Amino acid sequence: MTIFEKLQHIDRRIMYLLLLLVIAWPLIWGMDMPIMVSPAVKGVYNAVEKMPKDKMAIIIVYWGSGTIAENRPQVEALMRHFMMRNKRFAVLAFDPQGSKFSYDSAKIISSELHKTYGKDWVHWGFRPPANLIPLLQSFPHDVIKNIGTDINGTPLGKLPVMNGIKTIKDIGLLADTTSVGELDYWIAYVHGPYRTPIVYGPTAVMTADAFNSLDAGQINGLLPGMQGAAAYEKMLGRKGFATKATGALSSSHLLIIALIILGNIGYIITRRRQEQQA
Amino acid sequence: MNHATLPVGMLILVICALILFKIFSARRGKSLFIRRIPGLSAIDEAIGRATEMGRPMMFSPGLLGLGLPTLQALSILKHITTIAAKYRTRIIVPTCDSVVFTIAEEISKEAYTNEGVPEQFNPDDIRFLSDDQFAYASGCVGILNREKVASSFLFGYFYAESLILAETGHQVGAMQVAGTPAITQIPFFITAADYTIIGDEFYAASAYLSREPTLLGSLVGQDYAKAVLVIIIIAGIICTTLAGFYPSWHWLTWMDWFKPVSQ
Amino acid sequence: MNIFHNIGHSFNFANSTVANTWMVWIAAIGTLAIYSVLYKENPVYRLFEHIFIGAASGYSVFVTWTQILKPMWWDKITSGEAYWVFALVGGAMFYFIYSKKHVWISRIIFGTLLGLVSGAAFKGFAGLNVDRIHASFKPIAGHGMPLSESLNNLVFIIVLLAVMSYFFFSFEHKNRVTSMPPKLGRWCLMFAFGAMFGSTVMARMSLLIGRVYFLLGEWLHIIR
Amino acid sequence: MYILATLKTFLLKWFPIFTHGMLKPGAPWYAWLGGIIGDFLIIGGILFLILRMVPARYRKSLIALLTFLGGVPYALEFFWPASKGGDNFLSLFVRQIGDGTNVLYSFALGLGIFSLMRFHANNLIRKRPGWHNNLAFFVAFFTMMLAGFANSVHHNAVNSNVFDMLFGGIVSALGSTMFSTIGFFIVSAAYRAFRIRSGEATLMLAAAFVVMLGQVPVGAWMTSGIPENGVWANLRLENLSYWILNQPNMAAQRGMYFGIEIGALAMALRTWLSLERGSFFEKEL
Repeated sequence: MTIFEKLQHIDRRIMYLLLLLVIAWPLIWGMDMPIMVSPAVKGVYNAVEKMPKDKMAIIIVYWGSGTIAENRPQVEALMRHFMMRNKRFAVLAFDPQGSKFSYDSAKIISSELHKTYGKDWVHWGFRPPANLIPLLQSFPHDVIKNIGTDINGTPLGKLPVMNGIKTIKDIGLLADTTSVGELDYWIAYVHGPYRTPIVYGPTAVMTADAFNSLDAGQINGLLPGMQGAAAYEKMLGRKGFATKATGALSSSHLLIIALIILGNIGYIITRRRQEQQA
Repeated sequence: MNHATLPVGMLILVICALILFKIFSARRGKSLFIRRIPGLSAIDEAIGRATEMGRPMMFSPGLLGLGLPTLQALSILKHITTIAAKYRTRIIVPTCDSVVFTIAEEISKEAYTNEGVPEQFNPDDIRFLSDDQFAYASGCVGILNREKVASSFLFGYFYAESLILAETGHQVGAMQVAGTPAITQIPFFITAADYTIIGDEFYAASAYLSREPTLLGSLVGQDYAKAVLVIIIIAGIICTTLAGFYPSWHWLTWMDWFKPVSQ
Repeated sequence: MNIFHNIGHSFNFANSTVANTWMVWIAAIGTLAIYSVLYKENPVYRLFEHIFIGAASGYSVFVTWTQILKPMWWDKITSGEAYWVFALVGGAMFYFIYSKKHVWISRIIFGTLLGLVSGAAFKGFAGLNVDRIHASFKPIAGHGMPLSESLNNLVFIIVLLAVMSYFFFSFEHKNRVTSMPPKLGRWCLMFAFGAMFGSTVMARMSLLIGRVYFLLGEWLHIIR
Repeated sequence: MYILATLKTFLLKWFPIFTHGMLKPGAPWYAWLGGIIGDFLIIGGILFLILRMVPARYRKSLIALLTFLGGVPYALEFFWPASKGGDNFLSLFVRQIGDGTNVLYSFALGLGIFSLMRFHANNLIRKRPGWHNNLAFFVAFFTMMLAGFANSVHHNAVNSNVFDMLFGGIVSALGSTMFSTIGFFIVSAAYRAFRIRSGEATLMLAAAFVVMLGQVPVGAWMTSGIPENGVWANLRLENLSYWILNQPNMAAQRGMYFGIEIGALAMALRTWLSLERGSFFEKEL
């Protein structure tokens, strides 16, 4: 078997091992890849910047371990941005795992930036997805009463972070990070009637649909999957997991492309030789 | 759209009428032409291959519960099991829905009974694996590997697991014929399976395989219905273009019949 | 004593950190076991495949009861809507498939379900297609319409019609003229399939990165 | 509406023999269970006796009739014009049928679980090779199920942590692992299939190539020399990829959908009217 024939039949296990390597390498050691900041990501950044300080933001967490690599960096970048600008935020989870992940992330970032739980930020905990629509209908009128307690069971009224937050008018921004795609509900129940700005963090597969909402002005910005989070991290000037993971994303794509090219080189040369022999 | 508006209702009724008309005219014995569909012709070849090799086949009816794509998949299953029973070739059917599982079991039982070998039917070959998407996929991967499957048929509605099933099938060297109405999964079948049935060739399958007049008639009726859609679309394109130049031509508003109603 | 105390501590599931450590370890071993099938089917994969199927099925029994049967059936009966007993009668009819003599009774319920599925198809058809038909009415030209939009619409229309022509089954594509559109349609299809494939890669790689992150970060703490 | 209400009152009054009058909301669960089983046996028994009397030659027609009747409410609800609220007289009824179907379908889960149990029990009892896997199946099944019920019936720290541990460690972790194997498979599938063997394969390759590059920052970087505005900007990889996905790809998908949906409608029509003679069940009843 010539080398060109071999190029056409690379063992899949070698390819799998290569894939693992090109993914693990940037994650562990980092890899500098050019990151482009699209207008959609700038929209998210500007929306956070523009939010008045006397209002509060809500970060929706509707994802679990399956899409953690895509959604968690989005949430972490958002949290970091809010804390850097001394703006208050609350996290509301519709996935039990996502609730835990986002709480852990927030605790780490908050200790890094010397913020206090209950004063600068709050985690409202997990609510079953079945409650989404009743909650959407009720909480705009009285946030503290309808949300009730935070993740630790403390009544919200007792937390200083909730001072002055009564109705949806006191909510300055909604950031929806999701692997489910329930954005339409937030648009219908919150953005539609109350004009609360929304920024959106979907997974990569859902991004194409989301551009429609962006065009229509229903959302102010969009973080397309992991890449969006990486661009956001770039704007914040702090390279986090998404920046590394985007390296992995790029390198894995490049690996596929390289393998396809190799296979075709082998194919073309072998065929040409066969033609010459014949 | 929760309720038919008059034009939409008419459109659907016309489509149904065309299909029914063709079904009944075919039943009266009108002969009908159907072009060749290579993927479907390959089914018999795949069954033959498994028979020659003396190894089993696998048929996955997709991930959907009892729905229209699954009904079509089950009628393809019926064709395949009938031949399999004739040649005494084992066919393993992993399912992920109890109701679909039960119907698949009935179909297989009947196929063996009709061939006069009811004792050959092995209830363990029609399996309910799990209604969890990836538990189902992991079970199928296990079956493909352990049973040394010679031919694998993937017909039905598939989601992301399509590539897991097709690529594993390829790795164990099975000959694969696949078809699904889930358009975004077709590329994965094309890259990993030997023959792929594209788009609504899937719904043409039972007509093509059984050559039953009812089904053939229906297929021809579907062609007429598609022709109606093509005519509507071409007319719509001409009219929107005209409306751009002559806004005062009000009769062009017929296009609004199909305007999305907010609800 | 100390050892026993430590063992006792590591099984102290009242502490969520302990339970979490267990979860990460179980998940990590399971993840490696599932990946091992990429090399070759093996006994470890087989074991975890069975555990997975078992646990997923056990979970689905639990979910079926707590999310469907309890709220939609049991709670309704016990709050006075006793006619829901009929649902149990209907459900029991499924089980007649195991009776040789009365198997036809199970078909009553299958038949009814098939009827429900097909009756709902009209609404399904309208809901999916009417908007699409309307969205396909794209003007080729107009006052002040930029050339790029005209070209885009033209491409859209040609591809749409060519693809539809490919799926006409009862016409033989005999001569050059009639065989052109279906052939073009098939090319368009292949091009679209390539695009779909390419656009899915990123989502799948993200998932894989998530898993690798779990192994290296949450389990081994090599990365954060 | 009036007819439905009357029917409901009638049923409530006469049919559930044990529950009527004897059981009130708030009675203990075992009393309800007894009542339900009693009712079930009586109603089911009567129905069974009636069905047994149906002569064999009418059975097929009866099933065809029920198939048709099963579809009527849905079809009628769709074609009947809606009143102001967007509903018509059947909308509520159809939603109730939806709930009922859900419940009915859930009862069928037992069939699947029974098949699973039978398969694994057979292997286990006969000690076929690999029987310990079948044992693992049973252990996993019952552990997960019991952990779920324990947590929902008696919610405390231990139960909730154990449930989270099992769900997160097994069901969710193995699920996302299995999901992520697609990442590996997509590489080997692309490598093998994307060869310039034929015109079709080359087209597929070209589209995949552009879209793949256009999705990652590297692609954007490769063509970042092209100005961001003007005609040439269309050649920037991210724009090209966006265009491919939104123009030719969308058009091709729509063309396919029209055909598929008409195929599905025809399938529904044939099933509804029982035109497909013996497509599923051929055997004489």
